[in-house]
Amino acid sequence: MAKSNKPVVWFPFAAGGTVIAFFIPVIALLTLLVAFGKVPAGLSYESMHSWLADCVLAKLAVFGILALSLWSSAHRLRCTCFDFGLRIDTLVAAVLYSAAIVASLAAAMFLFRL
Amino acid sequence: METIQTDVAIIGAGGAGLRAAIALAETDPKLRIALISKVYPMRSHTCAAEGGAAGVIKPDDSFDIHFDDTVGGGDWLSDQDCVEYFVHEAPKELLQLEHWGCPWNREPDGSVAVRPFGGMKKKRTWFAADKSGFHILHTLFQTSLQFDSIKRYDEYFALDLLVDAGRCQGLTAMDMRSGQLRQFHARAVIIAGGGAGRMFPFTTNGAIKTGDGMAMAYRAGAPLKDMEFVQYHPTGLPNTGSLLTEACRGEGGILVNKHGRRYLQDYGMGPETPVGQPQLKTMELGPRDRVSQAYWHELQKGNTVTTPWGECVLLDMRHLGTKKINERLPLVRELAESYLGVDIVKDPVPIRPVVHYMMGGISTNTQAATPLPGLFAAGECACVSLNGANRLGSNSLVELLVFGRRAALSAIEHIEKTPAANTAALEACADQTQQRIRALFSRTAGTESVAGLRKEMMTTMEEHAGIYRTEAGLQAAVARIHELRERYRRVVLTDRTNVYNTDLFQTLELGSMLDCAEAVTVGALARKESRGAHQRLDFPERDDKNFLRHTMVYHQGADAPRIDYLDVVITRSQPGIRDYSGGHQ
Amino acid sequence: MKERLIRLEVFRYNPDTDTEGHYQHYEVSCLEEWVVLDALNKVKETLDPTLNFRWSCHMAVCGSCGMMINGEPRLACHTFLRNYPGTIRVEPLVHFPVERDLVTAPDDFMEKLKRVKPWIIRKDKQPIEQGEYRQTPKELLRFRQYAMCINCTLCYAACPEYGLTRHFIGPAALALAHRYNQDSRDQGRDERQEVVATKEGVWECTFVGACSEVCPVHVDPASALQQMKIASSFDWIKEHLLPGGGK
Amino acid sequence: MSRKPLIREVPPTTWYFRHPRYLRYMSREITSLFVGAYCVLLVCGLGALADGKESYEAFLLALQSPLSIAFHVAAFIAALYHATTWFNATQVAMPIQIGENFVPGSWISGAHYVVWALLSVVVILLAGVF
Ligand SMILES: Cc1cc2nc3c(=O)[nH]c(=O)nc-3n(C[C@H](O)[C@H](O)[C@H](O)COP(=O)(O)OP(=O)(O)OC[C@H]3O[C@@H](n4cnc5c(N)ncnc54)[C@H](O)[C@@H]3O)c2cc1C
Ligand code: SF4
Ligand code: F3S
Ligand code: FES
Repeated sequence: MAKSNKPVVWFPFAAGGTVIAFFIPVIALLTLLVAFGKVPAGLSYESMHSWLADCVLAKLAVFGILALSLWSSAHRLRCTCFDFGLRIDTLVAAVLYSAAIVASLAAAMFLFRL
Repeated sequence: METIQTDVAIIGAGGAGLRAAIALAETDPKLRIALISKVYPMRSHTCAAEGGAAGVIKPDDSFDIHFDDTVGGGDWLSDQDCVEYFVHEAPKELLQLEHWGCPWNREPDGSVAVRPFGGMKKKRTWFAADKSGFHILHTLFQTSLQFDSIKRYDEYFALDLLVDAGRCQGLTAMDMRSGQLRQFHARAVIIAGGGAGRMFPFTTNGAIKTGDGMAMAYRAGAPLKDMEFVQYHPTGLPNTGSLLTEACRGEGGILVNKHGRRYLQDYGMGPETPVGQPQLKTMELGPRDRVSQAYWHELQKGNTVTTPWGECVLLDMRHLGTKKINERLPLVRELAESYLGVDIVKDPVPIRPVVHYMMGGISTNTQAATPLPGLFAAGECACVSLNGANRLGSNSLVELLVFGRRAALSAIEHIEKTPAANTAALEACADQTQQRIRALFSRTAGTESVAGLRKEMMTTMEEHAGIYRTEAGLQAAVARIHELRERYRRVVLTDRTNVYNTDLFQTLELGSMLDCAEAVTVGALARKESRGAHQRLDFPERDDKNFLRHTMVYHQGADAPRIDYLDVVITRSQPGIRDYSGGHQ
Repeated sequence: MKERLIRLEVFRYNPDTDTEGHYQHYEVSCLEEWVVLDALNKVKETLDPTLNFRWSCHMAVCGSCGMMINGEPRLACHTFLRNYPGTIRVEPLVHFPVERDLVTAPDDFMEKLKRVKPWIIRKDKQPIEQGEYRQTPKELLRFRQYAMCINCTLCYAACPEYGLTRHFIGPAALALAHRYNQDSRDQGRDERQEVVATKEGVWECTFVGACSEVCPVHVDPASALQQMKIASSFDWIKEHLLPGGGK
Repeated sequence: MSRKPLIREVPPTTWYFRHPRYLRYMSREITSLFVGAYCVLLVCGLGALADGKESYEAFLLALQSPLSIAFHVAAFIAALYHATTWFNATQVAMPIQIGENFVPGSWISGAHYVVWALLSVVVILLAGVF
């Protein structure tokens, strides 16, 4: 049997899992504050804009976090679908991975426009 | 009945059987090998061996010392040509195992580490933590998987040997999962069926050690040798019989009675050595027979500790410290903790001697050949006369390897000069098995139960054929076993179905054990001396004039067996005093 | 030593007479310090000789006596009655065909074990006469844990992915592949990758971790499998993304 | 008669009800749904930011709906659960041997938790919460 190409999807999944673990909780905490109406200073339009527009590194970081997290979630969701008994893995994979790629591309585009 | 044609059939896939199979496959890749076992190979009882395997490897050691330790340990009942061959082959076999991946413990420089063991004058026991047998078995099993010529018949219960023209040419076996009988036609048969400790109620032996291999050979006409020598291991758990390896003492554990006295010094194994500094071949590192016998004397003197599980002495390892215990004796700690609720780091463990090993078995010579042409035997089921009257700890695992391989080579030699088989005769022979099994299935009138007979056998053996024996006791035992064998013929199966019928297998196993028990008791009755593991209260001395020879027991159907003797081979060590005083005689 | 009446609810199936399994109840008096296996043996000896199960060592080392005890894959000889106050439900290991009563057929595992080549593979074999391959205690510790596997197949009964996708090589066999890969004496990792890194190998594992939770001897197959995934991923990168396939 | 092994099929859609540990596993896996959706939301926010001040502020305001609050709570819990399971797992996937012995797993996870806490504090400070 041929070796699997799973690493292509698994490696970014593993990297994404780490990124999610380190960053998403605190980010979610910030937006949770927003949801409760307490917008932190750093999340105002001005500071967000100036921060992201001027610094390529920041753009890259945001893109990295989003793309990897999206991929990681998509991959895990794919496995979860299988675990729930959905036996159309190829289709599920195609849909979810495409969604992750589309969302990542959108993020890249938005960042580029800033 | 389906017939399976093969070149060599091996009964038993424990250490000895697997080693033989690999040797066959390596020596002649064209050979067809049938490896038949009533359990999956890795379930064989070799997996339970803890302590280690002896082989001369370190510069301060020598073949001669290993020879002397073994011959003296065996109370001069070992065949010395056999011991000679064994000590030379031992390190080669252990190295071979190392090359196959066995995870031996190591010295910091990467060489293998050795530990002290009872009755050995030098440190020469190779070990893999306290799971040595386990690792040996799995290494052998996994290594054997690469040979396609080894065809395994897992969960096949071997029943009878096929003998025609005075040669062993195969066997019958039952596929346990379908209940169907098969006949194997083979040009040579190797029995590696393991020991028979289950004859006794307290034993370190697993449920599968019922002496089937011994009984099979015995029924087919091969004699059983030195069966009266049954080794008690001094340190078993009093409730389950689980073994606490000799390495407990090798690492420095001490034995004390209820007064806290290290009583071994009172039985010729003193003077006392400092606690935590074990000295080879004395005190706690005396041989198993002596240490077990000392327990019996303590029991008579009322020096034992009364526990919920009976009378015990204490094995104290507290002074070894947590680190050493976890590193070297993790299994021991786990066993004592879970089955007895004693943490060896904090408390001494109550222990008692338990039946451990059969020195006797199917009589073989140094080539691993039995007197029945075409039949070879190796491992605990065989008596190649390496262990004499008392096996030294850690010689057995090596024996499996050395004589497993030897049996394979002898089988190949035998095959080269055997004529073609008479198939019709073999089939007729196999029919007898079929009839035997049919008769068992169709018997309805009868009152005997397997569990009941088994219990009576165990009690008899424990009472009369234990650590110390007497004329009257043994006579009673012989008569009782004879009676049980007769009643066995009236056993009725409760379960008459085909698939995995353990009621049937336990019945067959009981038959094997009764055959072995017969050989043990008649041999013990006839041996009017005390030697090694065979101790007679009425004949307390060793008697080299009359008994420096092997007991040979021959099966005579329903009648009492015939006893014969065979001289011990002595090359260079004349019988002497077994000295375990650490040089303080 | 207290005695207690133990209620057992045991799965029965006899292919000669049954088309399905059913549960049978037994009550036996047992000592508090006994294990479930002792209770079963007592049932077999005193109540019902037709009850079938495997066992041998009674010390958790032969791997024969795996069964589901109150829904959990366990060794019967290492499951203490003292921890089970109520009725004890015993059934054969799940994910394996049932031959009879508590006896399952481990053929699939045996076949998979062989496929991962669990033996030392060397390109240059050193003759025995030259002595042992040197291996430091540190190198030994790199694989010893994975060499502890008693092949009890509890982890196969625990792993849902094996239950759902039967072609999965599964935890114990893969952990053994890892054991040899990690052994300083071995040179056969490439060969094993042909099985380990395929769709049937480590990539079927979704890291449920149940295998390690039930393993009676703490082999931690989950750890082995994750390590192999990482290593296989680096292999893939080397082969596909580096010039010359990383050779 | 001979062998007729009984095959007991695993129910493919409900197997995880068989054992609490499977439910724990499924809940770990299901966090991906919330985390994934949350990331998509972040991308939308980024889009709003790119569109200009008005749409960004509209976005922030929209976040304050009850539905959004509920979703945020769920996403936050999911992310937290994911983080703990992940950190506890790294020691399993990447054991570290120093000298002869392996570093205790709790040290490895512990180190992750420390880094995590530091990173979170930095992000919170950067965001100007205080
Ligand atoms: C607890 C314990 C600890 C020990 N520790 C040590 C130690 O530290 N050092 C040492 O040197 N020795 C030790 N020994 C002794 C040594 O382990 C055994 O003597 C040895 O393992 C026996 O190996 P074997 O291959 O002969 O038999 P086993 O490993 O018992 O194998 C017997 C084989 O025969 C098969 N078989 C039996 N009957 C049938 C049948 N009817 N049909 C088909 N197949 C059958 C079985 O399935 C099995 O495969 C120990 C023994 C015990 C019990
Ligand atoms: S890994 Fe553990 S649970 Fe699995 S077979 Fe091996 S010992 Fe049993
Ligand atoms: S339970 Fe199964 S999915 Fe992986 S971690 Fe263990 S093999
Ligand atoms: S009987 Fe050997 S593992 Fe339970």
